[in-house]
Amino acid sequence: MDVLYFAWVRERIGLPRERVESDAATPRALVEELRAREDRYAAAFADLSALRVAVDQKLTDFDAPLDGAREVAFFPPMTGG
Amino acid sequence: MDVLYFAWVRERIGLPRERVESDAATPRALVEELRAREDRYAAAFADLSALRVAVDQKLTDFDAPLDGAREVAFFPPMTGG
Amino acid sequence: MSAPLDIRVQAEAFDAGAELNAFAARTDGMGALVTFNGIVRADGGLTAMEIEHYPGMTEAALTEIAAEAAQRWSLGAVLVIHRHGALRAGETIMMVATAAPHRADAFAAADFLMDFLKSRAPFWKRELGPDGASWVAAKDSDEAALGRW
Amino acid sequence: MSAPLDIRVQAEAFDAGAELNAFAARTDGMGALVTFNGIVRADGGLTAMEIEHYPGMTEAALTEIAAEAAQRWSLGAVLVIHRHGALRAGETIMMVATAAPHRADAFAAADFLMDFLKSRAPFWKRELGPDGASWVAAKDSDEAALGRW
Repeated sequence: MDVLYFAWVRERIGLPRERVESDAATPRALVEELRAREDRYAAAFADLSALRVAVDQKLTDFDAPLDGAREVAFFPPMTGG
Repeated sequence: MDVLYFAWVRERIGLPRERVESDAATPRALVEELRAREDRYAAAFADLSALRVAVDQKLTDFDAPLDGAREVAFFPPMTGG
Repeated sequence: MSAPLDIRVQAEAFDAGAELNAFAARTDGMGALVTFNGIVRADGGLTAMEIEHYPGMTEAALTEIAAEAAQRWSLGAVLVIHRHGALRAGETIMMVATAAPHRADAFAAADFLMDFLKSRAPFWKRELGPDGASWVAAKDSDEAALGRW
Repeated sequence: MSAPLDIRVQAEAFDAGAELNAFAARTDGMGALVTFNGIVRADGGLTAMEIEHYPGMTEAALTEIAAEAAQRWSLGAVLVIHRHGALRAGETIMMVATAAPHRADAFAAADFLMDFLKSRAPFWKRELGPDGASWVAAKDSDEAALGRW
């Protein structure tokens, strides 16, 4: 699947998007896999309460099913307007 | 004092403003004097609950003191905006 | 904060877009800007409108309402333009604009201005339709709206 | 009523006044028109702003929010324009406009749009000031505002 990062999550991880091969069942499980990779992921995902997640461009929660998802995005709370 | 009429009050009475010599203590008393004059006044002032009054360009009520007032205006509820 | 109040009562048509841009330019530094525009509705065969007002009292009432808004909320500026005389369907009757550092203040102040302007500023509308002219009746809901504040 | 929704996400600056006039012209017959304009504030030495967004999801989220507003209130039309990229102090970030037969609907819908746009549309602001750049933190009050609806 494609994993996207925005705002300071993008900055901490150091890239805006990457291809990830994963069988993670939920965004939370995907985060655990990413955290285990490198310090920069651990730093970006240190506090999930400070983050939001979208699956296939729909805002959802960290325990939503990832079954068949093509695109998962992690980002801080939004500040539009 | 000057007595002003607006909207359908003006139309029923047939003039926008007139000079009235009166010692009426309140707008209500002034209305009684005007009503006694002619049918057109009686028609315009038939239902005071449908009317509003301003004394010296300040919205007030029919029992407010008229002491020293230079200008009294009668009109229907306002419909601006 | 003593917000500048710009109050205009006029027969002439005005360009609402140009007024919005001018208002935004002179309230530089305010993050939130709300406008309300009242337009002559074209429904029910309405072809035109005439607005009567009470010269002198109108300006005083609008200024008082705007000053009250500026006291209740933290505003950078307030604009009120209201026309009188003859208007055609589709023409802009009036415009209110509020500028504030925070959007909640700008929204509340504009909403408040409209509620009070509607029932406390001396304007009277007469509609001209296919069956002739008739004075617009005040709505109970407009009077009731004042109770919100 | 199925109100037309005009949703635009763009890097280019836009003329808020011209948009207001164009919106008013195409919602002929609606008596009430409310706009909100968000402007880059010039306070705290802020000199510029950068807005990041999530292409694709942004448009979908804004359309969903606007459609929800059009379902809750009787509206004639909804306009949302939101910029991304680099903006200078004083520039217009975004604009919302609602047209309705009645002013209460136009006000409520614009207020609703702003609350949801603020916390549910994928935009992130970064402010550039004298001490460098920093991401704008979401306010608890913005999340809490959603509870009003």
